[in-house]
Amino acid sequence: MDESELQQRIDALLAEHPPASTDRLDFLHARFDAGLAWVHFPEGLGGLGLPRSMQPVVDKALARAGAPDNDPQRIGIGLGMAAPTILAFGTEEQKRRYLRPLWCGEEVWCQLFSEPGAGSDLAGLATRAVLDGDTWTVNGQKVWTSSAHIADRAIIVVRTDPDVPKHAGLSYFMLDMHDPGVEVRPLRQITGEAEFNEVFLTDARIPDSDRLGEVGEGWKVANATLSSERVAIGGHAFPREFGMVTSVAKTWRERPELRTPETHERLMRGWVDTEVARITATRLRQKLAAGVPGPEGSAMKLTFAKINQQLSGLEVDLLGDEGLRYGDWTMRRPTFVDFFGQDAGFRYLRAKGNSIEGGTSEVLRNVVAERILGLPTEPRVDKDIPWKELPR
Amino acid sequence: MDESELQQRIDALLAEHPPASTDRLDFLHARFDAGLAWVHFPEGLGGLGLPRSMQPVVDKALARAGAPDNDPQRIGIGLGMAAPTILAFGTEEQKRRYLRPLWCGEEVWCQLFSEPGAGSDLAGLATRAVLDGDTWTVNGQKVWTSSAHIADRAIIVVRTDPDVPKHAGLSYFMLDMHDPGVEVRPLRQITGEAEFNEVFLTDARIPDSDRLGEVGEGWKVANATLSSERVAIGGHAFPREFGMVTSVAKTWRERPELRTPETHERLMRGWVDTEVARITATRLRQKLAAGVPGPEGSAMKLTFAKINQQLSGLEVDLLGDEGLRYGDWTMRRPTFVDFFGQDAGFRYLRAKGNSIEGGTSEVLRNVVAERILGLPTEPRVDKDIPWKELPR
Amino acid sequence: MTTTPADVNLLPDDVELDLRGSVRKVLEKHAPVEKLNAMYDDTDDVTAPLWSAFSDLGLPGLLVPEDLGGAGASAREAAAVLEEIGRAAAPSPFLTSSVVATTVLAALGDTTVLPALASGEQTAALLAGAPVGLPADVLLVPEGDALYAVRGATSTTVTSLDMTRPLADVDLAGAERTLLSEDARAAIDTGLLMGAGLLASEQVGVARWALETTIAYLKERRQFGRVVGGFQALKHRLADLYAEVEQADAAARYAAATLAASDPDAPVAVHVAASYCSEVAVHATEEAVQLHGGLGMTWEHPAHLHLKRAKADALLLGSAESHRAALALLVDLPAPAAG
Amino acid sequence: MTTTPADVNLLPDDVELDLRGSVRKVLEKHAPVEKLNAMYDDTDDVTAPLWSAFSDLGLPGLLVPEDLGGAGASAREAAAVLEEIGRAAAPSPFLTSSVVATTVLAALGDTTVLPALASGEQTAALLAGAPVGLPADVLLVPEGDALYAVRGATSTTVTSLDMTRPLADVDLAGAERTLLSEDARAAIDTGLLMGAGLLASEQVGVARWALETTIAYLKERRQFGRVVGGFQALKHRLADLYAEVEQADAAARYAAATLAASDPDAPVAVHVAASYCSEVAVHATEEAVQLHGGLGMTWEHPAHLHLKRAKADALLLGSAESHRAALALLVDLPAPAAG
Repeated sequence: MDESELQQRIDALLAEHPPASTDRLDFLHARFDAGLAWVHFPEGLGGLGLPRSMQPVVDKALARAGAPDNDPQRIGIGLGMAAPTILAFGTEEQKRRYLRPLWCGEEVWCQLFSEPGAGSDLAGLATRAVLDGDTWTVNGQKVWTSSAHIADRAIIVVRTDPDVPKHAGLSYFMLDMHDPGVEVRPLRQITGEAEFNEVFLTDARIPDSDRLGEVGEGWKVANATLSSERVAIGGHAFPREFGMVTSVAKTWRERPELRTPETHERLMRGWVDTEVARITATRLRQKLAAGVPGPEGSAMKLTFAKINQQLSGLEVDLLGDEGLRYGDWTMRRPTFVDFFGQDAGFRYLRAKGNSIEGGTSEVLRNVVAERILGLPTEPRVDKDIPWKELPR
Repeated sequence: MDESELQQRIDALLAEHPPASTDRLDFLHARFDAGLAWVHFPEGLGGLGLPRSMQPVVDKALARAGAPDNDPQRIGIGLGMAAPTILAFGTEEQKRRYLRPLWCGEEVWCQLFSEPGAGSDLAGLATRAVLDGDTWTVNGQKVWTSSAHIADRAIIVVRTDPDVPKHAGLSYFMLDMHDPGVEVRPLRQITGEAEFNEVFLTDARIPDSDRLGEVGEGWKVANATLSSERVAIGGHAFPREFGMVTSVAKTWRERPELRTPETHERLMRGWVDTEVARITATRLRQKLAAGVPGPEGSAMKLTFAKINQQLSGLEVDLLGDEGLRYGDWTMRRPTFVDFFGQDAGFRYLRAKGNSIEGGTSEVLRNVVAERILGLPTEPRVDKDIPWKELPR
Repeated sequence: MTTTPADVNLLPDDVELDLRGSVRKVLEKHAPVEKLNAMYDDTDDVTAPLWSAFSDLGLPGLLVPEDLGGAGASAREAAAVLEEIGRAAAPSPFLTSSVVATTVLAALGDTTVLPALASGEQTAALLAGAPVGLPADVLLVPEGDALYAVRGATSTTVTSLDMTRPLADVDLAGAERTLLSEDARAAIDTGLLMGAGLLASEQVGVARWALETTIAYLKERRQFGRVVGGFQALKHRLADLYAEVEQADAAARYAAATLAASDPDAPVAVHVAASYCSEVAVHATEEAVQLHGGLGMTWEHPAHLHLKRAKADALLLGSAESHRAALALLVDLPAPAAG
Repeated sequence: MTTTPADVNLLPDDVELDLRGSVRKVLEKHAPVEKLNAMYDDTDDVTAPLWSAFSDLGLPGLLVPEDLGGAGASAREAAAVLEEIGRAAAPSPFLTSSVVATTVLAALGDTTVLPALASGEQTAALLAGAPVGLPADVLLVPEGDALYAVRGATSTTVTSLDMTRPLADVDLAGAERTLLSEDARAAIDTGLLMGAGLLASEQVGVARWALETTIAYLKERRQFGRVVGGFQALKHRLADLYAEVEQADAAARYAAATLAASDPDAPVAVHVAASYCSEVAVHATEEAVQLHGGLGMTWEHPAHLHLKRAKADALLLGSAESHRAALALLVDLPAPAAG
């Protein structure tokens, strides 16, 4: 299918379901059924088996026509992590059951991987699932779960066999967040907000039919989920002066009285670092488009964390006395982070998480050193020992 | 013995051997025999068994009287490393034989520890010594030996037993540098100079009577030598604006046209770092004097290397076009480093060695982390394996 | 001044060690970290009882002359108190009232306000820059070269980055004012110098807490079957941080010692300590948050309290940059002329 | 200019890859590192044969228009050559003559000097700042807004920090001079911008050599029974350095691409690349020396050649600071007014 055929399909959708007079959800259903949800997905599952690069054609045309979108920010985890995993590991029945309500936003997803004792070392997780008949009973605690309080379903990794080495005893499921064994508690963080949650699982039940991949294959499936997440990083097209530099630059331009020599140096270094990151991301997109896989993606996450922290620290310092003020410490439960809706202090504190969430900078440096530079892996003492015998 | 009795002894030495009319070496011999060489050494070995802190009384009084000194810079390795080791591990005979000519500068010493394959991992050294009757035959290569080309004797660590784990198979000797099996070659370095040497040992011979410590105890003795060396670091009294900052500050004051905002920041940071190091060294001296051993010594070496590199890099940048000029690349063989007799480029290049020589900054960070902070040691794979079976 | 100053004693004496021990005990009792989070939700169960316990120890009067009811102690003792306050990230008017305001008043030979400060009955704050450390019973308000004591001003609490050091905007309209001095410039400068020099000790306390807490955590925490503190990349960062904290400690002690002795080197010592310790405290607490992983980002762990304290301290009595700029003039290393 | 510029292609095409391959082969043959040390003892067996081989490849004429005997190629190809020169730390008048001087002359529409430069028979150097890259047959000497071609000047070799880029002081007295243009200011600026933008590619070559050589060494070297490259503290430093070098590479390519296209974003791109790549090259070579341990401090290992090249490059066509200052004006982030 070429671009003009795709355009015909879009025109047909708009003609049959004029956005102005169609119910939002009806339109989304129709869009999904027309294969225009995510064109790189298979036919019948919201796509047309086209290259991912053709998606913007659809998105732009529909936006121009005033069509509703599926509020992608709200369902980001479903779109970015659950959907690709279901597509790759789900049965036909699972795909038909879950992908449509996921994309249309009727079911919000969250992700239950991390635990208090298993952060960087995800494979060390301790949440146990035991099979009884065709239902698993799950007990344990998960943490760092964004959207858990608004989620209908979760992707979750649990330990199904403690008698084998840690990577081998994991399985991967889809959990009903409305199960009575699921309790969600806000986890307040350094900014005062509770962007994340703790999730306590007490005899939560999952039918075996909601398993993704084989029993014991959870590690493989979880890694597929995490790579889908990382693909997104660095592939964006950024404008010049994007991210944290925007608000510092604005303050600098509007408030000459705050300017000092050292803050100028820090600003210019941050501006250059930001621009260099923009260029590097551009090259990464060009490489991906040319089919040359670029290894810079993991390194870019390191860079973004560093830039965000450097510039948000500068912004507070530049403001001086005003930097001592903070917007509001009231506990809120946002569903996504708005760096720029708040003040410099918020950005400073929130940016500290950029080098922790989604893989700490320490773990990412190991990844770069080992997978890209080919340096030896860390000495491992836990690879061949049954999980239950490991010291904790 | 109190300070006035010590003063009497000094007066007596000066009266019996008036510096103006006494041969230099005769005076040094007399000073040694009077116990005024190093007062904290035992009587009969150049000392009086006094606290080390009383030495300055002697040094100042003799300097005031115009007495010759023993050119301590030229014989620094003998004074700082060989002498304390001989005192701690030598037999009575060895002490009587070696300490007097060492202190008087009649025998210059060098140190043969490092090898091309054993830098940070000194205990992995490969130079072999085999006992035949009462004489050891030594074969191997040593490197980074300062003063080797002017030295009469060396302290040396060699492998006497390759069949035991690496730390257990070493022994420690005093080597005659005039032995025909000893060849010294200059090792030219990044500055163009050859401050150090390579020393090739081909069937060099050492009588067993020149062994320090037991056979197999070389690691212990070598560590004692290295600690004597490190005691010196940080215990000094430094003036304000000492070390690398002096020449940059001079240039800054004399050449206003070179000043820029970023070089000013770097200068001020370097000035502050230098002053903070001065204060830290002062506190360390006060702790030592109060008998409270301070753990800051190893950390100070890290700091000095960082300061020297930061400021010497700044100096070149500050000079701009002039920083592109270099004094002289001619190969020379100095016996000690004169940072300030040369230009900014020399200081920049030579300072790179400050984080390598005498323990790399990487090894020192391990030392601080493990011995001071009590963090776990590195996983070791070579501790219990016979040396000859280790991969190299 | 680039000539080498004479040595001053940088080691604590027994009096200081005793004092430090008492202060730490009081802080552990009245300002446990569990109670500090509530200050971010406008519930302060700590400041008043802690101040009362401080007053029982005589801390508010440390720098007040003995004949005015104080202890006539020196900057060295005050520095020990501040280091402990920093370690606990505790809320206290000690710095603003018992150090800065007290030093200004003592330099002016005041006898009207100081007695009430010495006992801890009242607190004072110098109004230099806004917002100020509050609540305070007496505001010291400069006007040209003169200084007034103002009582009964209206103050509005500020939601601040570091809620453990309450700040407020003040409105002086209608408040009662009394002239303290026509020529208070030197006294104010002395107070601010004392404040910046001793704030360095608070910063050392913050930094040392961060370093020690992080090391302790990394000795316990296991990942990948290993104690996390055994991973070399972390060991090296902690070794560097240790060196920084030890040096910051020496610099802060030197500043306190020269202030205590009215040593002519005090201004240099203060600007050195203030610029160095301020950056070390921020670095140390940032490392603490990072190396605690997700835990350090939560409200449950006290790292956030110390990070906010460190960042706020760095803005409080002159930025590190401004201290380097002041130092540059003192040591004849002038900034470049405008290009 | 803070609006986002249009994308330009940052990936090498086949022509560039071929060119890079040929240049690398020539450099390996004529400028092996073993021969470079001798330049520090005033024995240069490299520059002339290398230049002759470069001339055979047509490199001196890359940026000369085709009708004057050049290749009429663009900054992209010249950047590829410079990256290889940097990797080899090779001595060559390519930057001074074939990039800077050639760009100035081409901008002036010169037809008198360029043909001899295109063939590599002669070299030229712009006399902006002293000392300059020499020997050169023709000096381009600015005087006010005018520019002269000077032949037969006396030059005195300078003992320089980086002997692989020979420098000299020149004495113009008695030399023959020809007016090239009364108004050469813009042409000179274009040449210097081209020079700084493409020097960034040389710096990337230096940095990449340092990174790759260090990684290779650390994969071989064993200490404490382990491959040294497996120690985590070093892995993390190398990972950070890798990120820097990749980003420097992207920045230098963007500068070359905008220069090649006479894109209005070129000045921003050049100042970004020049400031970033210059610091990355110094950092990478400093890390190379450190992580080779003692070996990196010796004359036997080529790390010293690259360190000196990186440090000298950082001083050559404007410091990183001066490029940031120029950038600040272009992107409306002015320096503070004098205090």
